[in-house]
Amino acid sequence: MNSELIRNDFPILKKECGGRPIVYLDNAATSQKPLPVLEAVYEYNTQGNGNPHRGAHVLAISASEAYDGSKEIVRRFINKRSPKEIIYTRNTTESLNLIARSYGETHLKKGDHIVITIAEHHANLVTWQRVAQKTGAVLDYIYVDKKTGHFLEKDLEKINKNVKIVAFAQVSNVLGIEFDPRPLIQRAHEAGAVVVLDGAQSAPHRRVDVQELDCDFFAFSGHKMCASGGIGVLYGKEQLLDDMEPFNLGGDMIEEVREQSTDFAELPAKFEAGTQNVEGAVSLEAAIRYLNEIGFDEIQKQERKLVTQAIQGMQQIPHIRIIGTENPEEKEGLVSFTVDDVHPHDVAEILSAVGICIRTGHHCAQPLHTYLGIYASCRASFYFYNTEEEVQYFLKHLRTVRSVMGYDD
Amino acid sequence: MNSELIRNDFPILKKECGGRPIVYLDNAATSQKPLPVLEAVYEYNTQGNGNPHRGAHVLAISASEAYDGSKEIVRRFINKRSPKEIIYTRNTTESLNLIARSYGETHLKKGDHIVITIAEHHANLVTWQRVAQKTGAVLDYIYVDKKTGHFLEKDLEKINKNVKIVAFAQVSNVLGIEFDPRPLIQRAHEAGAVVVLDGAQSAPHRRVDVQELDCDFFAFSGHKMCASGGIGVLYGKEQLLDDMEPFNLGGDMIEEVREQSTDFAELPAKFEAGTQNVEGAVSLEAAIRYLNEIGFDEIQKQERKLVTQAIQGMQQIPHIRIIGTENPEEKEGLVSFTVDDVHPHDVAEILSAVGICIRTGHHCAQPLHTYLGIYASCRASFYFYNTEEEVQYFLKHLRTVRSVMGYDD
Amino acid sequence: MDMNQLYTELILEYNKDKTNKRPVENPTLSEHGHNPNCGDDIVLQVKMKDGVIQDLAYTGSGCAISQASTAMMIELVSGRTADEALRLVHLFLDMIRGKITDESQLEELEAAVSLKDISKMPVRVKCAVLGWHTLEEALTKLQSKTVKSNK
Amino acid sequence: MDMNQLYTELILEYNKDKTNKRPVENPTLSEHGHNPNCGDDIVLQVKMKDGVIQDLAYTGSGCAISQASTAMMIELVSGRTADEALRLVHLFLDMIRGKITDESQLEELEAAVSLKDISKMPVRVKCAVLGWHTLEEALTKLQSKTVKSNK
Ligand SMILES: Cc1ncc(COP(=O)(O)O)c(C=O)c1O
Ligand SMILES: Cc1ncc(COP(=O)(O)O)c(C=O)c1O
Repeated sequence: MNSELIRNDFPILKKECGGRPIVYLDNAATSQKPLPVLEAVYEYNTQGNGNPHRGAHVLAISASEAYDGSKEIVRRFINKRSPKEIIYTRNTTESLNLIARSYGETHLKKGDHIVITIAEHHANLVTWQRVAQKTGAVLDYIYVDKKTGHFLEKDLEKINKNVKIVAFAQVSNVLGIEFDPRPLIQRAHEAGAVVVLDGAQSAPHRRVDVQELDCDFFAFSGHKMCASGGIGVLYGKEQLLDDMEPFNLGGDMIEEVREQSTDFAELPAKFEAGTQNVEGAVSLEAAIRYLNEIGFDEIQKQERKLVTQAIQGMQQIPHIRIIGTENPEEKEGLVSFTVDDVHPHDVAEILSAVGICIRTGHHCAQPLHTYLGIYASCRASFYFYNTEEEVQYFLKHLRTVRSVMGYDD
Repeated sequence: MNSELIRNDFPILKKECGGRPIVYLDNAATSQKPLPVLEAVYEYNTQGNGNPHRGAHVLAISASEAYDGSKEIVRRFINKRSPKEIIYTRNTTESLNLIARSYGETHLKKGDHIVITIAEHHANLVTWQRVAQKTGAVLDYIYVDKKTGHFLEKDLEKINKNVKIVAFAQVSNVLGIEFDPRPLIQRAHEAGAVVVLDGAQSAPHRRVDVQELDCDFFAFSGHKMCASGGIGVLYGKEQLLDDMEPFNLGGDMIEEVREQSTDFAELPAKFEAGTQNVEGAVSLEAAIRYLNEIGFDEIQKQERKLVTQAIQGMQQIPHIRIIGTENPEEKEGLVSFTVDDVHPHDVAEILSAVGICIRTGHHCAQPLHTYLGIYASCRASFYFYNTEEEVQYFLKHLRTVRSVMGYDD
Repeated sequence: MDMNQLYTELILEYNKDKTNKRPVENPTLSEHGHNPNCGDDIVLQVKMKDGVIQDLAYTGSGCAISQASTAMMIELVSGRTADEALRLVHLFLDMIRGKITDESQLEELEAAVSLKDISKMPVRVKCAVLGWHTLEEALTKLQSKTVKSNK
Repeated sequence: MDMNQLYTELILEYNKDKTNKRPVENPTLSEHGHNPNCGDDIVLQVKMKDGVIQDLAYTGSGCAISQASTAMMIELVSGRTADEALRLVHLFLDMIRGKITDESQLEELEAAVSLKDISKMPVRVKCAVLGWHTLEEALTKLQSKTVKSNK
C-alpha cells in the first residue's frame, strides 16, 4: 500500500495541528473523505442534479440514474441479489430504527424475547428497549467475558424458541473484536428468530457478503467509509421487507393516494419517502469504488499492522489498560483503553494538544461501560490512510500523559 | 438583480442541452446549488470534518461548531428565539413524519379531528392518514375553489373544538397560491388545535417569521433552497417538543442508558439520533447566507416578474389551461397547467428535447388532481436565477407542443 | 432523441384513434393499470367468447406512447385466443426490453414494431408497456379462473 | 492551548486531593450530576445544620478539570450559609461564561479563580461547572423544601 499516494487524496490529513499534520485516529466515529468522493459530488451538482424519479426531463433522469446506479454498486458491495433489497437511509441509526419500528413493533407481542449483546451501540439497544416497551416483549442480553470480549458461551442459550429478534454488531465499536457471527446467526435461525446485523464498524473495513452471512437485516453508514454524511444503508431480505409497514410516509413511496387511504409503492421505494439524498448516494458509490480500488485485503493488512503496532506499544507503557482482548489478530482497526488515574477526557485533551485525535467518553455504549465497571474510556481507531509513523507519534505522546498529569512513574 | 453574475454561481445552468444551455424550470422539485454552497461543503470536508458532539479533539470541535453554528443561522432565518427549537431532519417529509409520530400518534385519540387541505403534498397528507388510522381520529379536508385555488370559506368551519391538528402548506406546490395563513392559524388556535405549517415551497422564496406566524410547527427542506440533499428543518415550539416522544433512538439523543431503560437528552438532541449530516448543515448555512445576500425582496421581485411573463404568455397560447388562479400577484414562483388533448408527459418530453426542464405528473398531490378532475399536470417553477429570456424560450416551445402532436390549430 | 423519431406519424395516428377507447359491454373482466408517476391510468376491458378475445377496449388517460401502444395492441390481439395473445404480449415486452435481436421475429407485432426504439428511453418504457402488462394481468387471471372452474 | 496552562499545578493538586472525595454521613441531600458525553459523573452530598453547610463531599469520577473544580468549590463553600454558597456558585458560573470583566470581583472565589480561562475552551466548560451546577441544584431543592416545610 502506497500510503503517501493515498494520503494525497485526503487534504484534511495535511491540516496543521499542534505543529505538525493532524493525526486522525477517530475513524470509528467518522472517516475522512478522499478527493474522488468530493469530486464525484461536485460533478453531480454541477452536471446532473435534479429530483430523481420525479420527472421526465434530462436532469431528473440523470439524478435517477445517479441514484439507482449507486444502489447497484451497493448491491454488489454486500453481494445481494436484488437492488430492491437495498434501502437508503440517513445512517445506521435510522436503518436500525426502521427495522425496530416497521418490523419489531408490528411483529412482536407480549412474552416474545429480543436478544442483543451488552456491547451494543445505543442505536442497536435503545431501539430495542422501545420495541420491548411498546410490545411487551422482553429484552435479554448476551454478556461478554470482561477480559477477552468474547460472548459468554452459556448466554447463547438465551437464543431459544421464544426469541423473535437477535440483534448485534458484527464489530463492536468499543471492544473492536472481530468474531465470527455465523454460529449466532445459525442459532437464531434455528430458533426461528430474525437476525439484525449492525455493520457500522464492519462494512468500512472488510468485505461483507450478506448472502453468505445469511443475516436478515444489515445496516451501515456511509460517513464511516469515506462517503458523505446523511447516507446510510439498510439491507433486508425481500420477503421480510415486503411484509413490513412503511416507515416514513410521503412522496415517492406511494402507488396511489386517495383522500382517506393510500396504496404504497413496491420495494425499495416503499421505504424511501420524500426527496432522497442523491449527493449522498453519489458519494457512497464513489467511496465504494475508491475502497474497492485499494482493495479490502490491502485495507485489512494495513489496519492489522497498525493495530498490532499500537497494542504492542501500549503494552510497554505502564498504567495503560486495553479493553477487551489484547490479541491484535482479533481487533478490527481499533483499540479502546484507559490510563490509570487519568480520566479519558484528560487523555484526549493532552493528545489533542499535540494534534492527535482520539475519541473519549462512553462511545455510545454506556451499558457496556457500566458492565465493565468504568464510566468512560479512550479509543484510537485506525483506517487504511493511517501510517506507522502516526502510531509511533501517538505512542510517544501517550507515554507522557501521566507525567503531564503530575504522576512520576 | 444582476442575473448574469448570479448565473455564474451555478455551473449547471451552463450545461448544454438541446443545443443551448439548459433551461431549468423544475425548481419546486429541487433547486440548483451555487458555488459558495459547494465550496463551503468542500472546505468543511478538507478542513474541519469530524463527528460532532462526540469528542474532545480539534476535528470533533470544528464539526460541532459547524453544526451548531449552522443552527444559529437557521434560527435567525425563521426568526426563532431559541436554537433548541430547531431540529435538523433529512427533509420536509421527515420533519412532518416526526410531528405525526411523536406528537400526532401520542396526543390524539378516537374522535379527535385532524384538518388538512385538499391541496396538500403527500408528505402532509398520507402522514395524517396514518395518525388517523392509528388513533381513531378523523381526517377532514378543506377544499379549494377549483378556479381560484382559494379555500372554500365554509370549510373553515371544520376547524372547531374537536380539532387537534390543523396542517397545511404555506404555498401549494401545484396551485402555487400565495395566501395569508394567519386567519387559519388564528382559527386553529381558538379551537385549541396545534398548527403544522409545511414550508417546503415558502421558505425558499420569501422571508419566514415563525414568531409572527405563530405556527406551532414549521417544516422545510434545504435542497429546495440552494443547499445539499439530506438536510431539512423542523421548527417546533419548545413546550410542545419537550412534551413529545423521541423519534429515532440511538447515539447523541440520550442522557443515560441502562440495560432496561434510558433517559433522553434535552432539546434539540432528543430528536437527533445518530451521526448527523454535518455537511448538509454546512450547506444549509451557506445557502441561507447566499439567499440573504441576494435578499428576499430581490428574489421575490424576480420571481414575480417571471411568473407574470409566463402567465401572460400562456394566456396567449390556445389550449393551455392554467391550474388555480391566473393572477400573477397570487402565484409564488410556479405555474401548473395542462395542454388540451396532450398528456402532460408528452408536453414535458417535447420541451425536454429542446433543453427545457419542467415537471409532469401529480406532483405528489394526487387527491388534489383527483378533486380537480385531472390525472396529471405540467408545472413550470422558477427561481431567482431564471431569466426572462428563458421564459420566452419556454413559451416559444410551449406554443409548438400541439403541432408536434399532430394538431393543427 | 429527436421528437419526430419518438412521435412518429404512426404513433400520433394511433394516439388519436379512439375506436377502441370506450367501455366494453358485459366485459368478462376489467383490469386497472397505471403508472402513478407519469400519470398514465387505464382500465382495460375484455370480453372472451369460447377462449377467444371477442372484444377488447380501454378507458382512462395516458401519454401518447401509452395510448398509441394500447391501441396497437388491441388491434393486434382482437379475435385471437388468450394463449396467442399472451404470446404476442411477451414478444412485445421482450422487444421493449431490448432482448430480441432478430428483427424478422418482430413482424408479427404489426404496427407495434414501431415502438421498438422506446427501449432506448428508459423513462418511456413504462408508458409503452402499460397496456400490454395490463392485458397480461387480465388474461392470466382469466386463465387461472378457468383452471379453477374446470376442477 | 498549552497543556501547562490548562493542567496547572494548582489544578493537578486539587485533582489529586481526595480529602473531600468521600461519602458524607447522614447527608441532608444527595444530588447526582453528570456530563454523559465526557464521562463525568458525580454524586454530591451535603449536610446542613442551622442553615449552614456543615459537611460537603462527593463521590464518582470525572476529568481533572471537573474533579479539581469540585474540590475547590467544596473548600470554598464549606461552613457558609446556603444563600452565601449560592451567591458564590453564581459568581463562578458567570466567570466561566466570561461575563465578568472586573477581575477584582473574582478574588472571593479563591483557588477557583484559576479556572477562569476555561471560558475559552467550550468543550471543557461543562467539566468545570459540573460540581457547581450540582450544588446549585441541591441547594435550590433544599431551599424550596424549607419553604414548603415552613408553610
Ligand atoms: C408543499 C411540499 N411539501 C412537502 C414536500 C416534500 O419535500 P421533500 O421531498 O424535500 O421532503 C414538497 C416537495 O416535494 C412540497 O412541495
Ligand atoms: C457499532 C455501531 N453501531 C451504530 C453506530 C451508529 O452509526 P451512525 O451514527 O452513523 O448512525 C455506530 C457509530 O456511531 C457504531 O459504531
